[in-house]
Amino acid sequence: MGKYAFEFERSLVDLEERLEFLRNEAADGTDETASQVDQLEKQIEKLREITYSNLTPWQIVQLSRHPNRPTTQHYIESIIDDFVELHGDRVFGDDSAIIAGLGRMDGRSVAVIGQQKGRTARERVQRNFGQPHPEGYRKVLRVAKLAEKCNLPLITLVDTQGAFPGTASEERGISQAIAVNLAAFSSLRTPIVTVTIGEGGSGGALGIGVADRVLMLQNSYYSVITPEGCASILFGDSSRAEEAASLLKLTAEDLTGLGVVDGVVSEPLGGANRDPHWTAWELKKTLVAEIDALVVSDSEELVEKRYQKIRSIGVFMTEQGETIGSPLQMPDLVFP
Amino acid sequence: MGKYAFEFERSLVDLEERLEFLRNEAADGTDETASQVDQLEKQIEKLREITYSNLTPWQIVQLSRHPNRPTTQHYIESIIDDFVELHGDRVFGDDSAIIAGLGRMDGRSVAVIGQQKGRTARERVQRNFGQPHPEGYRKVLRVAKLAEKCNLPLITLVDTQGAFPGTASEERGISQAIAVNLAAFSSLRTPIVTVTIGEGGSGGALGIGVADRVLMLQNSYYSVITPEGCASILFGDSSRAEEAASLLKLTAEDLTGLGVVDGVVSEPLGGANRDPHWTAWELKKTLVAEIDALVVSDSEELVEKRYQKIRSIGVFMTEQGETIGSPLQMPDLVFP
Amino acid sequence: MPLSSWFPSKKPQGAGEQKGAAKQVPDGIWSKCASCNKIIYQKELRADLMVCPQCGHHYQMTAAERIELVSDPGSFEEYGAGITSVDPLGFEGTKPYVNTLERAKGRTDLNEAVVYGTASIMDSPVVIGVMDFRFVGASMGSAVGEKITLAAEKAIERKCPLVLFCASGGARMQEGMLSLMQMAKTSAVMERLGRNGIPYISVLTDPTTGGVSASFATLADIVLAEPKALIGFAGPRVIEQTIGQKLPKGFQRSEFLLENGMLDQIVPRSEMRERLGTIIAHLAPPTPVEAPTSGEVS
Amino acid sequence: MPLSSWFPSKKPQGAGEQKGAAKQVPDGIWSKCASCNKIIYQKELRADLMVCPQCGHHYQMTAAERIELVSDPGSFEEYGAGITSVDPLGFEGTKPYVNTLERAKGRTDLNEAVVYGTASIMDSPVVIGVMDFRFVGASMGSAVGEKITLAAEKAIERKCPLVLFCASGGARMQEGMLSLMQMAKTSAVMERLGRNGIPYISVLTDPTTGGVSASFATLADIVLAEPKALIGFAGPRVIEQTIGQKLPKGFQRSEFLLENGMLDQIVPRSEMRERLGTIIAHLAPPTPVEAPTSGEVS
Ligand SMILES: [Zn+2]
Ligand SMILES: [Zn+2]
Repeated sequence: MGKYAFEFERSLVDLEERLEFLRNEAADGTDETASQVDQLEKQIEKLREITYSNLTPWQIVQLSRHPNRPTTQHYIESIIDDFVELHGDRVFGDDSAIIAGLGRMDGRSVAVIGQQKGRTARERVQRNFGQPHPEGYRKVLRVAKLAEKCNLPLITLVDTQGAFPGTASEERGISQAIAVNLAAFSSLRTPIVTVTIGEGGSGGALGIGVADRVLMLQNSYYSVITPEGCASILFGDSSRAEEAASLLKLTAEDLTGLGVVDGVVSEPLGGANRDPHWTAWELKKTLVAEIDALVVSDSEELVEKRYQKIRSIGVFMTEQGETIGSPLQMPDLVFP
Repeated sequence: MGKYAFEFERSLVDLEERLEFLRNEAADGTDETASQVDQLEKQIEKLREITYSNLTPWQIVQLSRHPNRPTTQHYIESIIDDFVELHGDRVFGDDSAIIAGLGRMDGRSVAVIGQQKGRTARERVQRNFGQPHPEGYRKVLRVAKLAEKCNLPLITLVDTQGAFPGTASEERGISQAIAVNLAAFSSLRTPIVTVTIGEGGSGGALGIGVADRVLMLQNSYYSVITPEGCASILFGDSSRAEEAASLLKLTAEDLTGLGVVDGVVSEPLGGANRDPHWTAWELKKTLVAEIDALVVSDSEELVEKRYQKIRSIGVFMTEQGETIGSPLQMPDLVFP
Repeated sequence: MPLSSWFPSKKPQGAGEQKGAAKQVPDGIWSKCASCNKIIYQKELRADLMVCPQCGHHYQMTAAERIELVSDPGSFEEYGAGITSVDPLGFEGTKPYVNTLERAKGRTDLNEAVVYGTASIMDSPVVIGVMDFRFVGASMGSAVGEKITLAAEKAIERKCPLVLFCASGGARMQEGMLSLMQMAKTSAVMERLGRNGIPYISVLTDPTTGGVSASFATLADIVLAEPKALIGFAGPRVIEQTIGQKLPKGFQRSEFLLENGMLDQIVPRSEMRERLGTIIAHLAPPTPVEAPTSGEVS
Repeated sequence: MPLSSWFPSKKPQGAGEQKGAAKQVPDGIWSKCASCNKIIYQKELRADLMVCPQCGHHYQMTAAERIELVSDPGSFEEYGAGITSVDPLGFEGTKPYVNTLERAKGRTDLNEAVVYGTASIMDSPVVIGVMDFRFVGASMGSAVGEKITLAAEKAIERKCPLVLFCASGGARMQEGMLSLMQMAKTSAVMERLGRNGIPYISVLTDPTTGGVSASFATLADIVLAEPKALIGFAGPRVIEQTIGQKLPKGFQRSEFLLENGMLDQIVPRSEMRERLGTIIAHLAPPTPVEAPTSGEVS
């Protein structure tokens, strides 16, 4: 199969395919093809730089959904030793859209939780495309409480378009399941680090995402609503998602500016899918450092700091007419 | 309809019906019928005394299941002011086999929980004959936690043959739901008083029955298995329930002797069904006194005492050959 | 401040910006009921607490109307009335967010989609907060999140129960992730409220959806709802698109939630004040419990 | 004490008193497998950890066999071996309870249906308890409740994880309500264990039913099960009588519980030791966590 490519990657991928062809020829040996290869390589490097160094929000959304983008399972396999998956909410079922379990990272015991979209068509269906039902969030809560009990730092990997918007979800109380997690995570007496590795879709993402440190992979997004959903509301036309993506300020960079996100984990040029191994290595380095920094505080202090952090998010005007928080815009654009 | 009567009550009920007939005649006025009434009344009183003062375990089981025996709902209506029923387990459903809510008893706010069998044929079906599903026990837990949070004493009224032994029950984790309640009640930081008002059937009863004070109405029973179930296992014949009832030591008197039950609430001669109002009055007197005695301890002490109470139940032989606990039998019958 | 100043004025009642599934109050002297299609008179409707005299449909109420409905006369004292939204993202879709806010303010005499303060309900002191759907569909942005948080903090400070009347079309999209994070913020403060032993009662009204339903609204100790209110996380149309079929009648309505174990009670508007008063008295007895006295059947 | 002394002796393995749905180990040199009906040899069966080499059916094991299976050689030290049941009710059904106990002791070389002590599993110290179905169907009476409680208390005292292999036909009827109350007692001590931060892992084996399944067995932080074990509260026959129809195949089996969210994992016997070792190492790291070092992908 040809490489999967988005519109904006088309010419780059064409060149890369050409390069591969030439390389096969070069193996046969003429000097001419070898020099062509050389030239093409330089050309590709330049184009890659241009293509990926100033991605638009919509291009980032596209990359975050790349079918070959590494999943929660990939990161667990890459950076967690002796992972033991835990199943079930002890109430109703086991939600395969969420993976949760225990393992060791760099010698330290940790709990890991993440939405899993699936890597093959078959797995995607089995995982419900990473869109959890209430039992998923209740499994999360159970494992988070276990982490708290045993003083294990908790890592959550966010990758979902959102909680599943279906009848069963509503029947079994998806609102309540998410709300309970938001409350419980806010007071969990163990360090929590969350990383949006792909899509951070609304409440379904946040339901595992309240943390001491909120990180994002470089080409992930985090948004209150999908660009398509936003476009549908604003313009009555979900195909205008590209415009909506810009309005929503959903990139790691914008969200760092808004104080919602604490740090960004680098991806290889072109996205995590171009080098899943390297990305896992970057992620691990970051997680180890963040957790090392968090485990030193005592749990009271940790919870108090986390609370203050959450408490302070938001931008509004006080009764005294003072603007609290840091808007992305210049003061003269602030209402009124 | 004629009065509902068990075999052993037959002659008494016959006389009572005769008395009623005579009374109607006496209203017409002859001295003779008046004196007959007088005589019959005395006779009845004597027979009632004889019939009910030495009930066998099986007769008590029968009385505890009397179709007109007052239910949880009756006691709530009689002794709780401004009762507000609370619904739902916040996970799956609302179990109508269990009533739970808040109210005032003798001026004090309390939480009340009980199995409700139903008073009419229709209600019995709607209440699943007081046999809860897992969602019932999860509702109980939720209300118990609310009582703890708000420092409300918790009263539980036990009246069930057991948790419902059906497929849905097992699918949704009836074992787990009961176990969680046993654990949670053992450490609940508010006073708990439980009263078996009718049938105390096995784990389904105990799932709301861990308490600081364990009481029984005089003609209720509490057993690890129904007499029928026991007979079926022992004799392969559930109709030999009468024998089994004697073996199981399931009466309030026997259980007080074994240290399982702390006190017995009197019923009118012939059973609570003969005077539900009077029985409610007795129950209320007892509950108020018990709760008054419990609310004075601080919650740490309360929980520690409750734990030690539960911890100490059981009769066994230590490694040193010492028998711990108080068997009903004489030492020479104790094994080995 | 006098309650009358809260009253909804004669301005036309707009549908807010979000088009929720919620049925709006009919306009004019008389109108067809949006639920049963029968003719109802505005005057009669208002006399019946905005409940259709024909079919019992509970129309939305303004924050001021609800406060008057449930709190003891003259007991309400507002806090944080001046807190208002700004435009942190510079959001311009079909129209700038600043215009949306301006219009909502003009229409409602409110500065935000929630009003809170101290009051008493049947003589028990409470902190009460009420969301008003007319203000940008009672969507939750930073200012709403802050006011809900302040209300909870006030309840902790005063050691009295918190009562919140919820209504919301969901998150306030125009504030992007800041809006989503208000779910975390309001849930975190409710966790604190709980750990402080403060009773919290929420009342879900038509409609309570999205981020509000998946945060503070469903975290109450006791969750009440008005009859037939739409309550859910995902909107019905989104669900229909996902499952590719029409939803059954009554789906995501109060009665459906009660059956699924998510609500404690459905309370008609006419009984709301008394029910709240009773519950609050049970959870937070107004006077310390007296020395034990022996009881008699009442 | 030497482990060999635990070993099941040459006495015939009785079915215990309760006739559970559990399939008993076939007798003799060879026999038909109770599950797949194929011929299996005792020697081969024992070599395969009492798992049918043909169909993978997990036969019941004795307490000694399980202890040998999962704990490090020579590490097991038993406690409370002498604790035993008495006859508190003077129970005489078809035969006196005292006789039932005497026979169970004779058959098993055990004094009760559970054995517990300290051990290590893959070098991590644990308290381990194992129920033995041969002893009156591993029903829970006062002595079993006491020994489970003592095991949990030992884990609290030693600050090391508790591992319980559960099996049970339910409550020990012959002790009446004292037996039922062991559910409360064992659940209460597990609550204490949890509040002390001690990890608790239970392994449900065929069959784990009744009072044991509705108390300590399902209260573990991590609940494992052997494949196809019967696990449930009510017995299948009771349920069939109640619903008036046959239960579907696989009902109340491990796989059914996993699907319904009640289990963390189903672990084949051959992997049990290693899986337990891994989990224990994660939950209670054997050595204090070292000063942070920077990480590399392994
Ligand atoms: Zn109408
Ligand atoms: Zn086989």
